[in-house]
Amino acid sequence: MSNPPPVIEVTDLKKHFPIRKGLLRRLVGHVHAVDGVSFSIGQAETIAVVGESGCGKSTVGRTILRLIQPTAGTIKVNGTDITTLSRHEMRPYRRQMQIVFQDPFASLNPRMRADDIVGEPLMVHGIANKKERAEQVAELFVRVGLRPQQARNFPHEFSGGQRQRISIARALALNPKFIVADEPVSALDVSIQAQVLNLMVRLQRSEGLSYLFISHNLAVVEHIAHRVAVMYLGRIVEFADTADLFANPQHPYTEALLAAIPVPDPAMKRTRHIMQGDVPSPINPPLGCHFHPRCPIATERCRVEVPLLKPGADGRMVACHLR
Amino acid sequence: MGSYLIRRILLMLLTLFGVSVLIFTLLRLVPGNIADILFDAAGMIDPVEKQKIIRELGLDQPLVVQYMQWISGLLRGDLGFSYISEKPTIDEIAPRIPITASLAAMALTLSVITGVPLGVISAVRQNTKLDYALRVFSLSGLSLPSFWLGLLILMGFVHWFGTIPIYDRNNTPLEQLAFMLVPAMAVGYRASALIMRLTRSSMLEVLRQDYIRTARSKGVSDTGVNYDHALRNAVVPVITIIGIEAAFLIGGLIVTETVFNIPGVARFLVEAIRMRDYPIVQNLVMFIAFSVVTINLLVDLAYSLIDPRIRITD
Amino acid sequence: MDQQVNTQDVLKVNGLTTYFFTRRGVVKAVDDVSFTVRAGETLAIVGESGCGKSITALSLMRLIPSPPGRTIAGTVMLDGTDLLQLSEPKMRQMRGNKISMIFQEPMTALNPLLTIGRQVAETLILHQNMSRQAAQARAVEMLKFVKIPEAEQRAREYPHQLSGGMRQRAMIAMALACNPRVLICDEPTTALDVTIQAQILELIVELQRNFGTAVILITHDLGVVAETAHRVIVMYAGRKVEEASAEELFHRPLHPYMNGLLGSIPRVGLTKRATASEHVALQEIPGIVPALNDLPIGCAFAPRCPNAGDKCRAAIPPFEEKLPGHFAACWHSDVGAKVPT
Amino acid sequence: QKSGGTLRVTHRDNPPSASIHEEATISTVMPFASVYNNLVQFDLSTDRQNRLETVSPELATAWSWSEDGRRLSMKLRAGVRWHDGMPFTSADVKCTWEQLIGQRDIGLRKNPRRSWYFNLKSVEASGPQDVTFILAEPQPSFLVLLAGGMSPVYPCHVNGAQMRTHPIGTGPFRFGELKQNESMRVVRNPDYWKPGKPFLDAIEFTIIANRSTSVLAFGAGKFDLTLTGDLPPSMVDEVRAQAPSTICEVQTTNTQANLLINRDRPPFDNAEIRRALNLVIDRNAFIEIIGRGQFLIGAAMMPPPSGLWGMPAEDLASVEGYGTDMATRRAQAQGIMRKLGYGPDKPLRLKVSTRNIPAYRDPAVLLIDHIKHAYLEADLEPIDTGAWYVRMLKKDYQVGLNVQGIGIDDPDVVFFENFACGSERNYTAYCNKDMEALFHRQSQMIDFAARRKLVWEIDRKLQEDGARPVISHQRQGTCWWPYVKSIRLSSNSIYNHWRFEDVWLDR
Amino acid sequence: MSVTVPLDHNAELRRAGAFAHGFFGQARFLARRYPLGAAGAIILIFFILCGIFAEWVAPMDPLTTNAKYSLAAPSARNWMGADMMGRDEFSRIVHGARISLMVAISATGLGAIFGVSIGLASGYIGGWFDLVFQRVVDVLQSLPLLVMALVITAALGPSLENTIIAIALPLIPSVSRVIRSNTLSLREMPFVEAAQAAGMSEWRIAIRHVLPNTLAPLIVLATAQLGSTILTEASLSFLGLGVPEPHPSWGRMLSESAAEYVRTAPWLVIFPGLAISLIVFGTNLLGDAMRDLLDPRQRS
Ligand SMILES: Nc1ncnc2c1ncn2[C@@H]1O[C@H](COP(=O)(O)OP(=O)(O)OP(=O)(O)O)[C@@H](O)[C@H]1O
Ligand SMILES: Nc1ncnc2c1ncn2[C@@H]1O[C@H](COP(=O)(O)OP(=O)(O)OP(=O)(O)O)[C@@H](O)[C@H]1O
Ligand SMILES: [Mg+2]
Ligand SMILES: [Mg+2]
Repeated sequence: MSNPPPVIEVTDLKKHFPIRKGLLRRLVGHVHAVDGVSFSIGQAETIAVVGESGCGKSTVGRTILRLIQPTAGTIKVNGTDITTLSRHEMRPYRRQMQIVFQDPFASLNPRMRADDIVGEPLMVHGIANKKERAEQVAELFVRVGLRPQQARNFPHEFSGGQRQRISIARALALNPKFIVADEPVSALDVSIQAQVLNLMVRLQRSEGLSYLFISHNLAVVEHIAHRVAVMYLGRIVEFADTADLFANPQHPYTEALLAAIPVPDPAMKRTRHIMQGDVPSPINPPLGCHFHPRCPIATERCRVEVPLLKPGADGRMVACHLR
Repeated sequence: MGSYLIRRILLMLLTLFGVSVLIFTLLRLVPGNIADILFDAAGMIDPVEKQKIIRELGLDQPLVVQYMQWISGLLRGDLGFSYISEKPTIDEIAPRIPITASLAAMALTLSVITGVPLGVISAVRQNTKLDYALRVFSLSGLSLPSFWLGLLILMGFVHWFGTIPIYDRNNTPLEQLAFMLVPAMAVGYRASALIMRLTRSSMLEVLRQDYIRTARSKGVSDTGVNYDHALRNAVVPVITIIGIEAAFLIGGLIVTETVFNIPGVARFLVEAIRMRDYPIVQNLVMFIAFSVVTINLLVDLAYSLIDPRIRITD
Repeated sequence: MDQQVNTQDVLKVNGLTTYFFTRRGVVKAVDDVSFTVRAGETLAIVGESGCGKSITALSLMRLIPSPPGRTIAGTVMLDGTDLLQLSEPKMRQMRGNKISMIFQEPMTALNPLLTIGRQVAETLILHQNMSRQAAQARAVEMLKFVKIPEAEQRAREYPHQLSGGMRQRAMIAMALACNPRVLICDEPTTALDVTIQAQILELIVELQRNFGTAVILITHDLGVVAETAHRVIVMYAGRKVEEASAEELFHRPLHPYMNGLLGSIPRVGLTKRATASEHVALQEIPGIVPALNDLPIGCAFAPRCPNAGDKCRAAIPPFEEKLPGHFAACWHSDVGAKVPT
Repeated sequence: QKSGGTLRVTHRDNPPSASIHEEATISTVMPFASVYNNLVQFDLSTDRQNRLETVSPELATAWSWSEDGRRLSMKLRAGVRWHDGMPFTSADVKCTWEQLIGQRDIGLRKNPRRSWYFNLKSVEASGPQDVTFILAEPQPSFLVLLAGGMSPVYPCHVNGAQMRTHPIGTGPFRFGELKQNESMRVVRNPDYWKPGKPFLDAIEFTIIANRSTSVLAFGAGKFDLTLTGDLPPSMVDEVRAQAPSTICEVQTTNTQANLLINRDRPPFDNAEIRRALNLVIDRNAFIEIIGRGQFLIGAAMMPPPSGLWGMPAEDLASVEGYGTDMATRRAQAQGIMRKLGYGPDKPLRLKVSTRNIPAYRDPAVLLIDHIKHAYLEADLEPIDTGAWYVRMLKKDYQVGLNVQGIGIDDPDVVFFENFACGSERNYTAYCNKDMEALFHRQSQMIDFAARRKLVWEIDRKLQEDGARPVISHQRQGTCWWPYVKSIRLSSNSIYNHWRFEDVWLDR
Repeated sequence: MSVTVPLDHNAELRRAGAFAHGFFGQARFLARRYPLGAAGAIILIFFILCGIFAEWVAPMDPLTTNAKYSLAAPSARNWMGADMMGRDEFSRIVHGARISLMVAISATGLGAIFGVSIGLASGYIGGWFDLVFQRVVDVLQSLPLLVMALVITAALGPSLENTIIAIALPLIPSVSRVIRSNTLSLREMPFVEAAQAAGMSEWRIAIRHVLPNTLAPLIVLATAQLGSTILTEASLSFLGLGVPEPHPSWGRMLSESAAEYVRTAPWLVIFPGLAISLIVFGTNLLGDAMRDLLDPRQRS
């Protein structure tokens, strides 16, 4: 991954949402949704982002796509900085990056037909005429495992898994190099989930796609990701190869997270160490290490000093004073 | 809370400023002016006299100056003089306000005490005969033009009692109240219907909520579910409608005061518009707008009392 | 009756059938479902979304929205009383008292305008004839019981002031306030974060141990099932297709649906791959769940089943004991009975 | 006769002010006439028709004309006091009429009857009780003008603004209060110079804008008397149906519906089209529909027998457009229009403008329907009251339908107000020097019969000129309950008898 | 609720509308499901047909006066009597349907078009545009609708077009408020974000993705407004503004001049009032059903 520039490179990305209150929309504070995140994604690589609800996973994805404007940091696509490109300048890059959302119901316009949904990106980018477009759409349908006969149906006539396939087909329409998959299977049934995951893996192999795979399902993450970033309150606390992370978590939060996953095998029933307490609010995150109020091994230092994400043994990155 | 109020009040002032500009401009767009109307009654026009009057009333000044004069007067509490009666505007408006206000209050009270319970009953008995009957009743209230309803009521009075209620300032307060009841019902019917409809749909909406199912799963009786759990939640949106309806009522009162010949501000406003009596119209409109925004503020405050989710802090 | 309690079944459901009569036809949401729960036991109901798990639970509580729903057959014996035959007021005395329920969405399942304390106390007032003060005090105790910190303070707060985990705890406090015989948990953790989910599950297990309550746990997370359930029933398209103890089921699923399900879930630590970049494809169950208003004639799973034959497409397989204590409804259960690897 | 009680009267709208000299509407005259006195007034006890012969003393006890008929000297009543206690003198009379002819400004804003006094040169006060009107030419009708209800004497020491809002007079009632759009009230003047009068304690006028409400209220006994001349014949029927015992009189109100035709602008600069328009109007339909058969057909002057000066019916019938045979008239009109190139398929489109109140709108609607027969397709343009007179004055209309009130049934009033060059109320700006000479001639004639003949002639010429075609003379009703005694109405005016000093309640 | 005899499935299904097929089948089912709404639709369709085919339905010309039939009582010739001018009341009411509906539909349509444009722009552009617009809406909403309409007609002068404008203008804020809040929530929808991710212009997103999804609430709102527009027109006409003579507007027919015949010619008061009430009643019934049908939150 050294020679060609990474498909996506994010450096010190920050996104602080202003909180406005009242009728005069006065600024009363910020949600520190993403608070200094750096990573890169290589060709045909899947990076997973895991973490609890509200820790900023989706925000990272959206910011990379410039669907929301980052507060600070840079985003590079194939080595080009796109952080400050105008809407117009963004257009060519839009074709390289796409997104698939969690909610298969809300992510398709209920008033458009499936083929229009899939074909629309082609149209707005002026790719192909009407006839070619129809062909391409049909091909996309086949590629994601949908029957082209259903092309004229409305989204509500599809099942959740099929809808997710339409979403993927739409994302693939522009032949992107990189897809942000924001919890693409969380809303799906287990039996359907496998279909979608397999499809994603297949596509990655055949098209060399890179994924930013956002999820809170660690099992799925382990299955699909090459590397995993564990986020907590807007920061990456641990970043490692999947196998390493699952085999030997370094950060206490990662440990707790892994411990909390129920394993679908009664034979493996174990006494778990369950982390207590709630996730703090990202509006006023705890000082120092964000995790210290819930951390079983926190020390005085954790309360005051922000631990940096530093490379540890075997190239893993951990943000903990103690590990 | 304090600073919230201050901000709300600032916003109210902004709105009122907008209203003042709007009404001032609209009125100046109206063809014809007070001088012509004054002459009209005499059926003659004397250009020299007309100029004199226009000058006397300051209507020859540039509009901006006129506007500034009005607003600065308003801020000093000086509402100017009616063009028609030449009496201070305040003396013309002030005595009429209690009449309209009490009529509106009465109509609103009537509509709330009928609308809310009927709405609840209609929702609880959804799709029964009773529900259909109540819905037809409420939709009728929204469909009958209030002036027609007023006329029919008057016809009924003549037919059955051989008399009609006439507003008389010399009545005792009790008689006055009794008199007001009829027009209050005529306008209140519409408001009642609206409130009932809203209560019904709000109630139905609430009854579908998960927490209602939770209550049922605890073994709460239907009555408990309906009145203890649902109604409380259902009235929240109804309160807004009461605020909005208060503004609407003034519209209804214009025709009702005309039909029942009640010397309130609503009818007075129409007369004043007709007569281009700008000082009256402008100040009265400002008063109405002021009442409406104040009511809205009160509604919002009431909201926060009823619904703990709405916090009025900082 | 009292002696039966500990040794015998608390809740016996037999032939429960609930249909929805809709514009699209009869939705057979729950079709001839039978099961038993013993005191102190956790029975899990698993199955795909829309297969009738919640409706089964609501049928037990007699809270089916009607119209369009109707429970048209079956018995629900709670300590020897058929709930389905009770008058509505009698049934009300059961709800929240002998049988209570926790719902999926802790965000919406609490009345936003009432304090937590009051909502917990309400159950006590309704069923235990407590005075308001006594109930309030007991409610605070219950909140402490479910490990809500600063319970006195929280009792006076409104639902929106609590986090999701706290709310679910409050729900549990409410459901357990009268020490019911049966507690139905309808996906109690799905809406929660993993770490919180673990806390809640642990809490339920712990309370069950203390109270000896029979728990019906509805979920589609097989991990949760594996960690908490004693026995499991698997539902598919409104019908029960398999029932066994948890160990048995995970070890030797007999129904091809369950078999496929186990094969299709990625598991932490079990994913095998040659290199970091090479995935082993998950086992897929092709197709989708049939619509409940338009079920195939035979086995509902037949269209997706790799083993399906003509018989499967012609007749609904009987639900029978294939191995000791292991029931399934499949014409080919011998084929399905291989351990997934 | 009994004293005491409050007379309750219905009223239709807000009087523009309480100052009679500044207004020309019954809305002001009826409620406030009782506050004032005139110099002279019409006596109704001998004759229901207001005319020179019935003029009788009020504040002037006696009067005499000079030899040349150019000086009218009057002896004023002594010991009369204004309501504020000031004595009434000849200075007040001088003041009032000097204001009316523009020689003095006591703060009146409007002077609608300026044209009445075209002939008054000055007023002399030779002593506190002696006053002389000096005229340019002899004018027998001058006394008639002074006797009208719209000629009260104003106090010289009170300014216009007060007269509009809180008038001071010498009359039997004092101003009580005026609540805009609500009510007016006058109360007994205990120091009235006519001993023993008035009988009533107070009179209260309640404004009820909706006429049906007001009729219902009157019929229900909430009121004793209706605003005079306010009830159209249809409403009188209504009252009679509701309360058969009430007394209702329908009288000529001295208001006429007439057409303002803009002869300076196409298409009505063409005299032929004006003729066609005049021919096709079915005056009888107006009488029948709007007047419920009670309105009168006439020319500019009020027709007999109510009126004194109107043409006899047979004379009138010979004026073009007054013939009874509608079919022929329509054929004639269609012939004219065809010749000009119009027809059923090519109608002439135009606008009929009128004031946006029912009394104007109803006849206008009828008019539009009638003129369709002459291929004139008209739209109605209702003009807001505030803009109506200005539009007329600017001649910004094609055809206007106007309803015009005339204060006194007298040719001087009618001719000089409406047809004299430069008069403010001459909306059509009709200006014919020859006719104007005739107006002056009739005004100076002492002999009644000869004068009336000349008036008829003038009237016929005005109609034939199409100066302002008259459609109908209105008659409207006044109703009161039988226990209201001594209400007397004249046959040719609604304005002149509202002193209320003789009225009493028999309850 | 307790288990009883086996159910007759077909009867239950028929009740639920399972056998409603085709347009008429569906219509029949909807009519049975929403009997009040169906009644409303029938009333409204009836009046619309009256308005469209007024020339054929009405036995007489509504403008032709006739002294002979002035204030004629209902009879074989004049089914609903005749007004003072001798014009046939029934014919006038039939033609009045056209005027009333024209005013109501155009005003609602106009209000909806502007309301939607402004609401969409405000919700979509946000920022200062939204802020300014919100304040303008505050201003417009702090005055009663009728007062606004009165001042506007007074300013513009009475005519058919001006009446429409005067009624449409005060409608704009309420429409745009609904559309705005809808737009705001739609803007957050993933499918809008997906469109943005595909590089679509904001314009296209607003028109293709947001607008069509605001249609349902708009239809609900517009049907609900239709009735109140008719009433506003009637009130304006009653107060002497509004649609001018000789157009047979119901409100004006009821207004001052007709109101004078409460006793002698009550049919002049009763029939136009009935017509107004009935048509507004119809639109309200329909509006309610529309809301039930289109607004999923209201569905039971
Ligand atoms: N547009 C926004 N305005 C303000 N705050 C926002 C906005 N979008 C997200 N946030 C806040 O930013 C934080 C991070 O949100 P984000 O959606 O990235 O979390 P997430 O990790 O994806 O959570 P989940 O697992 O629930 O999807 C949250 O606290 C959220 O409330
Ligand atoms: N009110 C209703 N009207 C019609 N059908 C209904 C209704 N409620 C539920 N159903 C149907 O009943 C079936 C069973 O629903 P249920 O809620 O029991 O599913 P579930 O197994 O709990 O699914 P999930 O895992 O999504 O909660 C579904 O197919 C659903 O479509
Ligand atoms: Mg997210
Ligand atoms: Mg469920």
